Amino acid sequence: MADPDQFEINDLLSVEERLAAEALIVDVDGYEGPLDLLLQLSRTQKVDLMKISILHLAQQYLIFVEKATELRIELAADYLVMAAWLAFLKSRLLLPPDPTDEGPSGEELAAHLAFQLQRLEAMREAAAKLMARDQKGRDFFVRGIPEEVARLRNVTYSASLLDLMQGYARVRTKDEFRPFVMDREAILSMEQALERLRGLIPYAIEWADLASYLPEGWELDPKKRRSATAATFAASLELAKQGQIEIRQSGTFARIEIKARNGR
Amino acid sequence: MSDAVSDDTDLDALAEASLFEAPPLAEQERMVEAVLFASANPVSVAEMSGRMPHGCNAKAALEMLQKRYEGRGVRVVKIGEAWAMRTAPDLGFLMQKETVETRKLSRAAIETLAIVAYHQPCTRAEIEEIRGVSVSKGTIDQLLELEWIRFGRRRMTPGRPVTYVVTPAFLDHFGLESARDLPGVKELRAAGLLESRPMPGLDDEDTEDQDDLFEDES
Amino acid sequence: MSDAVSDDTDLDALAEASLFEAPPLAEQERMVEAVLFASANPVSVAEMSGRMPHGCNAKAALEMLQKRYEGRGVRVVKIGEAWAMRTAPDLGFLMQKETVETRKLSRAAIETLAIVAYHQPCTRAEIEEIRGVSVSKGTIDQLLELEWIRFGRRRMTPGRPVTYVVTPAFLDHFGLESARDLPGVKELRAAGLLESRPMPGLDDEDTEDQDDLFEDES
Repeated sequence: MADPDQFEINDLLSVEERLAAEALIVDVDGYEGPLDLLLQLSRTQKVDLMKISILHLAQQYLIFVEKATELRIELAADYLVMAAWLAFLKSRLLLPPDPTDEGPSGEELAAHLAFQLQRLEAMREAAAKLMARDQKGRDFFVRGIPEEVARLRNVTYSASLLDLMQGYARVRTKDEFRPFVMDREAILSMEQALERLRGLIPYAIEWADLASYLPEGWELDPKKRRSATAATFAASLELAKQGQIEIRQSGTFARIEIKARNGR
Repeated sequence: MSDAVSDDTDLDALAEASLFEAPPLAEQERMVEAVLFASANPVSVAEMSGRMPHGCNAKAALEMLQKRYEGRGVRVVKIGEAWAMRTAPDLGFLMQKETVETRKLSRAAIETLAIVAYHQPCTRAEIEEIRGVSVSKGTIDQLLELEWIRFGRRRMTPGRPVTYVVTPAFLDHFGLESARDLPGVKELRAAGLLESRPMPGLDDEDTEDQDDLFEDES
Repeated sequence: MSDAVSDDTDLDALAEASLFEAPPLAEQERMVEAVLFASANPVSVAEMSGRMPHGCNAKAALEMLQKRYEGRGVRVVKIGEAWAMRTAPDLGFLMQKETVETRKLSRAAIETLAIVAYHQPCTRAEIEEIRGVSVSKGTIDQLLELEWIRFGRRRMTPGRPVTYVVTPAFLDHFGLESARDLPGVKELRAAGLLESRPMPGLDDEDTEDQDDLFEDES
């Protein structure tokens, strides 16, 4: 950006303008972005925004950025991006148009910038007018003792006979999945397992997986399965100790199989 | 009281004038109207005077306002020493909004109701045993409130628990002549409502059970 | 039921009569007066109708009432499709007690609010383009929290960005009947300052249909 042109432009500006530009530098933090800064700078031209000289404004901005750099004020990237764009715009405005260039002309770009400035200015004025309006709770007021609208909610509950029957079927179905001889809790005691296994031994003629001796339905619920497996295994050890059954396992974590000893 | 008094924008002139003389009574009436409207509490004459420009006659303005609202939808009333605005009592019906909502009974309530209907008289512990989960008091209360169940005789067992039975309102709602008309487990199965295969022996045992219970009560 | 209808105390007769014909308009005016008076929030015509007896013309009654309160200390105002009663702004000086201190909005928030109001429905990118700086999430959040803006429809452009629009609460707060009544909106539109013009040489498809949307929404 240290373009020799800069100094020339600098000289072109009046002392008054330079002072104004310097004054602005002091509170660079006070600007809400490059567009805000441009709008502020444009005020020094003391003309309607419709008639503003964008070229002049671009020069003012570039001087501002340069001063800021000299004073080692760190400018945010968007200020520098705007500076680069304005430098480009300035060159477009100053140089005769290149007929081979297909891009927008300098005038078009300048007109757009003027539009953006006008629009921002217009929105600021609109915001000020909006805030100057009578406001609720400040200028006009609502009812101080509002009366609550009593909502008489008549809730009627509906249920059909079918709902009722389905509801009953649901609980009965749940019931039927449960082994009726067993306790409702998800725990099978060793005594229960022992009793159950004893009853089944006469039929255990072939080697069969211990897991198949779990009470019916218990294998479906992980909690029940765990308890039943442990209890049945313990019961099988007890029965093996008593010499009623044989146990075998082909390897670690392989299936544990049992069969009745006298069934041989 | 002419009504051209209130030029909304000419506040400064009004304020200035009040240094020398009180605003016209019609303007004072507007003031007490606005204050009574916006105040969260009834306003005494003394307080009203304190809020109005110097030289105002709050009492006279309030009385004027009260006259103005006679027969209207809103009234200016005196509550002890203070003044307030209230909607006319005959329009109280506008302050309530009646809505009829039909809601489905919750699953827990339906199941509980079904168990009471099929097993009545039935204690809470029995309902819980059949449902396999605990039954909240709210569910029972809701059914009692709907008058679909009521308390039956206490069970002659330790603790003498209360039992629940269904009511005539229940029968009426579900179009039943008696609880016995409820389809049995066999019919439920025939109707495809019970899908699981029964355990041998359970089915009959169970329905008999149920019949006994009905015998007991009704 | 010919002439005894509007006896204040004879509510039953009134209710009964209403089955056959609506109460006289003067009576309807009393009703809307009472309802508006009792509510701190605007009441929509639909809700008003729902609360009045069958056959009433809430809108006509509201318009009558609005006339009646012209120039009084309390006014009947229209906010979007709803109506409310508010104290006359020129009497605000009497209400120090009722004044609520509102959190001061930042300049960014005020400008963002104005941009949404004048350009709605408006995307965040558009707000940023107009202000020339990025809009912090906190600013939008603050306006959303005040319930002065809300999400509008998504823009049918790549990325489907959300848009913001102002709410009835915004209109109520600033005493506006609709977004069309924003100060200077006609002049701004005539001057082309509410258009979204793309930067020359930039194909900015997603700003083209904004003007249409403004017409649509407000």
